[in-house]
Amino acid sequence: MTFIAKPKLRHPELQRNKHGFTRRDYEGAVSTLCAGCGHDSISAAIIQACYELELPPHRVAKLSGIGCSSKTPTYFLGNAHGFNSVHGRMPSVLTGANLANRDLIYLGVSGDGDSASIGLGQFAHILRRGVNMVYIVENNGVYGLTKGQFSATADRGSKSKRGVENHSASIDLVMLAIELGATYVARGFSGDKSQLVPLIKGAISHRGAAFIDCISPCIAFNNHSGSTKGFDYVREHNEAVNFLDVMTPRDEITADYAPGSVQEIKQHDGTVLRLRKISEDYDVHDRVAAMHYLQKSKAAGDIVTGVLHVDPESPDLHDTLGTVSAPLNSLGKKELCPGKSAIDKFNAARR
Amino acid sequence: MTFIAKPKLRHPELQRNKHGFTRRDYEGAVSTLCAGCGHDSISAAIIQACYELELPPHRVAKLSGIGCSSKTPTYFLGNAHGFNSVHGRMPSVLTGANLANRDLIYLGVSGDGDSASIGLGQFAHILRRGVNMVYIVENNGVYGLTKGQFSATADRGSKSKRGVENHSASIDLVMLAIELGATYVARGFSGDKSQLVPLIKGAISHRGAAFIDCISPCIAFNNHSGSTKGFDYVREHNEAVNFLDVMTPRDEITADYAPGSVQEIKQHDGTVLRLRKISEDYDVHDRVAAMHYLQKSKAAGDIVTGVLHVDPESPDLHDTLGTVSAPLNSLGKKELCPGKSAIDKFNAARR
Amino acid sequence: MPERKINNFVIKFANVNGSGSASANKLFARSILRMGVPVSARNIFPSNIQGLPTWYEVRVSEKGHLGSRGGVDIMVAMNAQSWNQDQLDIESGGYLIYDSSRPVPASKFRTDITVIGIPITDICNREFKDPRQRQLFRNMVYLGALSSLLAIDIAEVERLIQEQFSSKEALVSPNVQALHFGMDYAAEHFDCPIGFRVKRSSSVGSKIFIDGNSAAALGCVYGGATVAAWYPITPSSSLAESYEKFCKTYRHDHDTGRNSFASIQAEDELASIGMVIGASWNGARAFTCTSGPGISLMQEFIGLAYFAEIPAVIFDVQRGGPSTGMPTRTQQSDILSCAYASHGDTKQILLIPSDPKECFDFGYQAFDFAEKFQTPVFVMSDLDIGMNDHLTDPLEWNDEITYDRGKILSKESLDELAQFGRYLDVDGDGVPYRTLPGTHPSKGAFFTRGTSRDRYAKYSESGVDYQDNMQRLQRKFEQLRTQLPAAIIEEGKTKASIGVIYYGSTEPAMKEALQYLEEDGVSLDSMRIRAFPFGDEVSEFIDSYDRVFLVEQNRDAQMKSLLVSECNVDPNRITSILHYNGSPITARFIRSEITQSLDALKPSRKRKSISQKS
Amino acid sequence: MPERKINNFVIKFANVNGSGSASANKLFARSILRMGVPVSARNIFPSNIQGLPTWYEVRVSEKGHLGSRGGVDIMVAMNAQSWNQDQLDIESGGYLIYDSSRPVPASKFRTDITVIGIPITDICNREFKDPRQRQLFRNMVYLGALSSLLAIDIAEVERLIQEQFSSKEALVSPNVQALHFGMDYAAEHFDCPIGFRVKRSSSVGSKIFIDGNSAAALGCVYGGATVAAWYPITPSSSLAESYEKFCKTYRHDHDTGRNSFASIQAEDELASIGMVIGASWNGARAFTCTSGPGISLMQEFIGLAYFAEIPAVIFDVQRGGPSTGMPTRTQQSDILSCAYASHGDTKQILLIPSDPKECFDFGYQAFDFAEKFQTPVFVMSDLDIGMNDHLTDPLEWNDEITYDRGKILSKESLDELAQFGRYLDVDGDGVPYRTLPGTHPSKGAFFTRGTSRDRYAKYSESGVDYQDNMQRLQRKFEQLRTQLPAAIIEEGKTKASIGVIYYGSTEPAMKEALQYLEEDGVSLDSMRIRAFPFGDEVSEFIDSYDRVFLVEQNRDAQMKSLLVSECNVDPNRITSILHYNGSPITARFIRSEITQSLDALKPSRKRKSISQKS
Ligand SMILES: Cc1ncc(C[n+]2csc(CCOP(=O)(O)OP(=O)(O)O)c2C)c(N)n1
Ligand SMILES: Cc1ncc(C[n+]2csc(CCOP(=O)(O)OP(=O)(O)O)c2C)c(N)n1
Ligand code: SF4
Ligand code: SF4
Ligand SMILES: [Mg+2]
Ligand SMILES: [Mg+2]
Repeated sequence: MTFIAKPKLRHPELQRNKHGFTRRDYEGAVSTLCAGCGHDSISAAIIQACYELELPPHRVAKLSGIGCSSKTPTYFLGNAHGFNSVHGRMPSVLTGANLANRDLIYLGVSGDGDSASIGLGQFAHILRRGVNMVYIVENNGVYGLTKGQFSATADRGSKSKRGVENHSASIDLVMLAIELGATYVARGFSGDKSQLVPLIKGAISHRGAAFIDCISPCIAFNNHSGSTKGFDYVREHNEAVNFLDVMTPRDEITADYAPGSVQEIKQHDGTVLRLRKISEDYDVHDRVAAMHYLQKSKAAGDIVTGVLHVDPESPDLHDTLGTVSAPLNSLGKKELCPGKSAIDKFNAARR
Repeated sequence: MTFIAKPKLRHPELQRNKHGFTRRDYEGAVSTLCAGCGHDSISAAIIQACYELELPPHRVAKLSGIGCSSKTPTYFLGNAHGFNSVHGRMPSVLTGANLANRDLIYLGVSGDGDSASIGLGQFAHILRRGVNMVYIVENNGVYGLTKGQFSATADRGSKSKRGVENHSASIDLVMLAIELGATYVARGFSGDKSQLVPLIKGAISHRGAAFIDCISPCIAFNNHSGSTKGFDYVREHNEAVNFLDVMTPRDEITADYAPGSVQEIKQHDGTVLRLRKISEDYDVHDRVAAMHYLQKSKAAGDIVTGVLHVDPESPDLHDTLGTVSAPLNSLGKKELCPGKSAIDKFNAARR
Repeated sequence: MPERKINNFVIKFANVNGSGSASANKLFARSILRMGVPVSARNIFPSNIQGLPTWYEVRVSEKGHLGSRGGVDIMVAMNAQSWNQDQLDIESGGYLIYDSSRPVPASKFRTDITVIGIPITDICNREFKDPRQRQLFRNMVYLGALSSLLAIDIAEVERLIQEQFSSKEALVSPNVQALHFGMDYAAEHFDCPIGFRVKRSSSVGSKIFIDGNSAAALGCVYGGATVAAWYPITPSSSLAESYEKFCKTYRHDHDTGRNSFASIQAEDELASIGMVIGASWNGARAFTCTSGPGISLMQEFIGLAYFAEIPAVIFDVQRGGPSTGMPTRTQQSDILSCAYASHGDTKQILLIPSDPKECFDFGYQAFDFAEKFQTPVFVMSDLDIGMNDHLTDPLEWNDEITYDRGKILSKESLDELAQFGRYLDVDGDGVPYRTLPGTHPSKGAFFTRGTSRDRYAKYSESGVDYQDNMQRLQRKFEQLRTQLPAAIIEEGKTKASIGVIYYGSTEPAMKEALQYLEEDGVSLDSMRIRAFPFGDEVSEFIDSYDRVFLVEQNRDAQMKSLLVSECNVDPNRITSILHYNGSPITARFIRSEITQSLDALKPSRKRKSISQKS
Repeated sequence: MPERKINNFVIKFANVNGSGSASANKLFARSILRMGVPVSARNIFPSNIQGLPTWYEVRVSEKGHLGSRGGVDIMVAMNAQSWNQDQLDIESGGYLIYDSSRPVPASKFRTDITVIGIPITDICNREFKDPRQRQLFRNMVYLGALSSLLAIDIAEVERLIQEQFSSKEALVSPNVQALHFGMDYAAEHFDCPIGFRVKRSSSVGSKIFIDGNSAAALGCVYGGATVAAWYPITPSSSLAESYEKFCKTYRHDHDTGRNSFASIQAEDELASIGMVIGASWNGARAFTCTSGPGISLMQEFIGLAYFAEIPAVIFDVQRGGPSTGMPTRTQQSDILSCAYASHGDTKQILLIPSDPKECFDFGYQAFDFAEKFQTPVFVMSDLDIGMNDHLTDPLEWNDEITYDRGKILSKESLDELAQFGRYLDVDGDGVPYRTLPGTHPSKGAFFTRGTSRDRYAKYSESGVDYQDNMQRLQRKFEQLRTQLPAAIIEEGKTKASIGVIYYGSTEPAMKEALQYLEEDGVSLDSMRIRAFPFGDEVSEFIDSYDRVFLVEQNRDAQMKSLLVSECNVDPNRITSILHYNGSPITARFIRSEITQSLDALKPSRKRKSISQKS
């Protein structure tokens, strides 16, 4: 944590994007996390992604649960409304918010304790409902804020800072997300911003339930040897399956690639995800094959990163509910209330 | 429901097993479920399995949540203690019970609403902890007791009795169970008792977290055309991958099979699971391959049944906790209380 | 024949659940209503789907006494399982109507009642081929027989059948046929009508016959609720299901095929209240409905909504507690767990309707209160009101009514504002201003949280900030209590020195009891509490009497606890009348308890648990 | 120099959290204890891991006043972030001790205090190479300086360092070195000792220095708890962690490597209470520990345990509510949500310890009560007791103590029994007999459920069965209340007409306040409540005084609510003294509130929310 406030003055030459915002407009309050915490890098990546996509910051709603990770929405997009809800229950709050106004961009931030332990049920159900959002788990394998207990994503056999071994099977959120029906699933690493920023951009441009499992080492409690979520360990075992470029409709598409080495996925909003393959036999479209690949790699000890599954065509929750295109929160008595004549008929039918 | 009580008199020739129990000793109260409900067949299969294994009925503890399915423990093993807990929370109660006395046999019965909706988190965590038990979900794709709402295992696209279509992704409990680390996973069908009884016997003889997803049609609310959990539909799409014989240590092993067509798995207690393969390329040991097979079959619309995964060697929760071999609930003050001398030392160290 | 048997009796149908009797029984009740005679009907059903005993009790009351009366005059005993007990329940001089197809030895019948056998099964087997029809039409046969026996106008029944099957025309004539088989058999074999009977009247007036859950659901539609999130639980599921049904009528655009509502069956109650909070935070009117176990599960989230000041509407259709308790029985036992829901210092708004009409009214008003005061609002219904059809005043709506969205700042007002502080008490009423996400590019954004914070919604661990906020919340509740529905006070015929307080579904029984007591020479003034926190009229009422009774349908006198601790009332001045066996309270019970108590009660200072009556 | 500065002052350390100051500060407190002088120490920490301000407040009090005093005599200001406020907090005439390595202009210092600069960073940079050491030993340097300034016997500090690093011998000498650098610097540059100072005494006696959570955890070990299921939450996690630590010492068989305990970090609070219920149902003694949010989440399960009569021990280490509230601050605000936990008519046992000693006592006794009465038992600790080290009487254990497992039938007793009925009131005390799973091949099995049932545990929807059961539960609670720890009543020096009631962590502040009030000429009798439901002594106490104060650390006077509704006390006779800003209540506050109130209070009948003081 740096407690000296950033200078308030804007650099006159800070570049402005089409909405007139500079990069600073995407920032938030000063972080109070530990210096070097992986979570801060994710906040920076979110800022970068939103800036590059030129989103109007106030059209984003940031929601989270409880934990160090869940504190981070205060540290980016200061002009967006935020909601630090209760432990493990961000998904339901986000679902409700999304129902009320389908026109905002929903960004859910959570931790591995928040999502894989107390919140596992809500995690599962928001994905299977296809809520249009980006759901990021800042995954450090421990409970940071309560001082370093194992979380459910800690690998079996990994050791705590005090040397205690974890015996329970670990929960692999990426596998669950694909199994449960998430339509954009990726894994990133807070230590690799160049990979992470496009993953977030891709998630934002996706319509439907987008999930990113972002390994994010906890400097204070889970960065020792014996941990499988520390910087060194993750760097060593990181196996990226592809590299993502996100091209919005107005980007010019220039680069030329050898046939087969690139997969292009057109998203609902016209954005194109261009995946440069690193692993030849990985196909993000084929859910079954992707899961198989992930399982094999996991068994071999690799941490697979990149875009892991995309289905750009699935309906989102509003589609399946058939809600009107205007946000529900914009409707007034005129649109909603059947009025006196209807009630008279209603009464008549009940005599 | 048949409200005429069964005759109380015992047939003099009823066979007795080694503990002196007849089949009737494994029965329970008269069922109050709808006539023809799949759940009643599962109760019958449980009775049969326990009888065949010659378990002392009172050494079983039956636990459940809330729902028609969760009522069934009243209808079998009348001499065993039962616990109808609260909705979706049977797993934690069972875990606690298991911790208190490792020597009983724990049988958890639940429904798809109970386990896949409100109870999904507890379902996941009891499996990953490796609690030694049999966990049966009586899966009918609906909430029976509250009158026919979709549950989270209802398939996407399937139709309710009133014709409404389900839009959310369905939760596949078998896939989740394997993914989460259950060490015995099977799927049965209440309409096929000859398959189900050995599946239950295998589960009971397994040490560790054994899970059975048992499709169990709801006559009242989910047996119409358009349902994918009705008797006809399941019969049509049922694809068994193997047939199980459970041989306890005292059974003589006789039959002879062509090499490769049979897989024998020795369980911790000496029981042998003999799997006669129906699908050649299904290997219950290979977790990753099994999941892949299941996913492919599911995508093809098949309902795969049989023993789907077994790992007979995994430690159970008591192993990982290193608890003493005597049940914790049998320890008294002598074993548990450090006594006065220890407290005097304790005080001294805090001055 | 004594006049008191005309339009004044209780008939009970003993059936097997899942056998299709419900709709025939409802036809019975409605046909009497169509004759202008008030009825109340109560379904007594097991927590089971098929095969167990279920009862439908209809009270016919020219005087409009609509509470449960207790006792049965005519038992239609269609269930062998409950036969013995059913026969015992008949009051002396009453009637037993049964299916005489299988002979029953005379010794099996009580001798102080009249026994009427109709060979229902035989008739059906003779007249119908299809086994399902043989089963279903048994209900129509006894309905036909009853019209003869009780002098119900068969034309009314036929009309109702026609209306009911308007979309399945083919079903009308076999139903009517079955009806006539029963009617004719009874007319031929018995002296019709019997003692108890129905006589056309005009006492129903413009009243309608509706269950509280439907009425509440319509209230949600009228109140502009666009988001419903719920989890099935008896007795509240039908509220959510009715909301969906009404929305399909009133909120579905047939041209575009689009809906101006969203109803989500959540994965559990924690998720449903979470969704409601998320939607309300984002400016939609949202509600959930549940019962006791759900209320327990929602506690953490309710505390968040109280503390972060987010509107939320929660219908608690109360059932018998604690725990899973008696899921199909009625009680008023969630008062404390709602009023003080969640850990820490909290206080919640309760609205307590007494009938379906008020379920509708409080249903739509709840959204105004929730948004105006930015806090959860509970509508405390119960199984008796919610799941039974009641004769109630017609629902009223006035097109002048507008939605009071409370203090929400628009983009324009934000533009004009020098500085926005989410938790500033600008107006001195404790109610701060809020903004909705996405409103303004640079002003009004804030962070909502369940932790302590300063007036600008910035995280703060300062005790001063915390206390400042907690005191503002206290001020908010202090001022809002006078804006909630006031208690309704009614005076007895003569100047009374005794008051009686009651609430919710106790109303019809209470009103009837007051009338009896008046007849006994005991005049009481009464007050029906309709909301918590209490308005001033509540403590003023208590102050005005030497002795006050408080009638509740729970064991622990929960409303009394609230009253004594919130109104600084001496608990010794309040005598509890407690009914909590799961059946609706009756006028008989209240009358007898009050009478006994007046005889015996002296002001004393005994422990509550001893002095309470049950 | 006034005598009152010797062994009588408050020193506060302002640090950055995560900087390793905690152990140095604790050494400071313990070295004074070793000199025989009572201290109390309180950690004021943020809900954060590293970089934010944290304080450690030590009160040195020869007289043994161990409550928070308020005000600071000596501030050790090691944190630039909080520098300004820290300096403001010093009482006039006090001292500021700071790191003078970076020059601070004289204008930045208050003039009514003494400023002592120690170039701590410079010393460390000069003396140590390793950057981590340079950082860590800063704390030892100021500790050394303080020993000179306050006349603390350096030998005591050194001994403590030696004991602390007994297993890491290499660390001893650099720590001692750093200590001496500070000591020498201060001795050379300042007139030592300063006004406030420590003088060897014998006031500590046999007392020990321990936090409530450790003591409670040891209570669980002594009480025979074999199953712990918990979920991390401040301020309760250290209770579970201590239990595990103690079990590794006392319950681990070094030969077999096996443990006679099982501690599970559950996936959430619903699971932890579920595991406790499952384990207790199956005959193990089991507990969980949590704080407010966990209590809210456990409500449904607690109702099950109440209704199905399953023992369960729950430690609620209370923190500031509502919602996530002030997670690192103290409060007594879960009283109502525990006492009436869950929907429906419920009532729960609360044990309310006031210090670590009682955490230990109630810790082990809770298991007896839970098993004897077959119901949940809450131990209502709080952050102040639980997480701070307190000087407390030595823990006591008597080897004659046996575990009271309550009415559990063995196989032998079942053999003799004609008929077992799980919910039969055989002894007339409302407490039924239970059996454990697996006990007997043919007798004693029953079905545990949260639904209504008959006396033989058979499912029943009969109102009679239900009511019978609910009344038995009521009897059980009526009789058990006299068996819980009785309130402790102490009389003032002169016959008092005023009583004061308090509970829990308020004790040290209350005792000190009583002494001051006595000095002011106001003699009060006091009662410390230790359990709910209340024994007869509680209402008798209230009856005996013209006026009664009730001191609580919450906004809504929650204990008063309990008292008035459970003891039928006129609320107007009780004046609430409420402190709820998250810091521990002080004697100063209580004294001033009582004094003001006695001046102003007239018996009135105002609404509680207005008449309450804060
Ligand atoms: C109901 C509830 N239980 C427990 C807590 C305490 N708590 C706060 S944060 C946290 C764990 C957070 O872990 P994780 O989500 O992994 O976040 P991290 O701090 O590691 O980023 C817990 C258990 C709480 N706030 N609420
Ligand atoms: C907390 C809570 N919420 C809701 C209910 C109501 N409820 C009872 S059973 C049930 C669903 C049961 O469905 P399932 O588990 O699939 O069992 P089935 O009846 O289909 O066998 C629900 C929602 C409850 N008892 N408790
Ligand atoms: S404790 Fe861990 S997760 Fe929390 S801020 Fe520090 S490094 Fe990050
Ligand atoms: S409702 Fe369905 S699940 Fe329940 S008993 Fe009837 S058939 Fe079985
Ligand atoms: Mg984490
Ligand atoms: Mg089901």
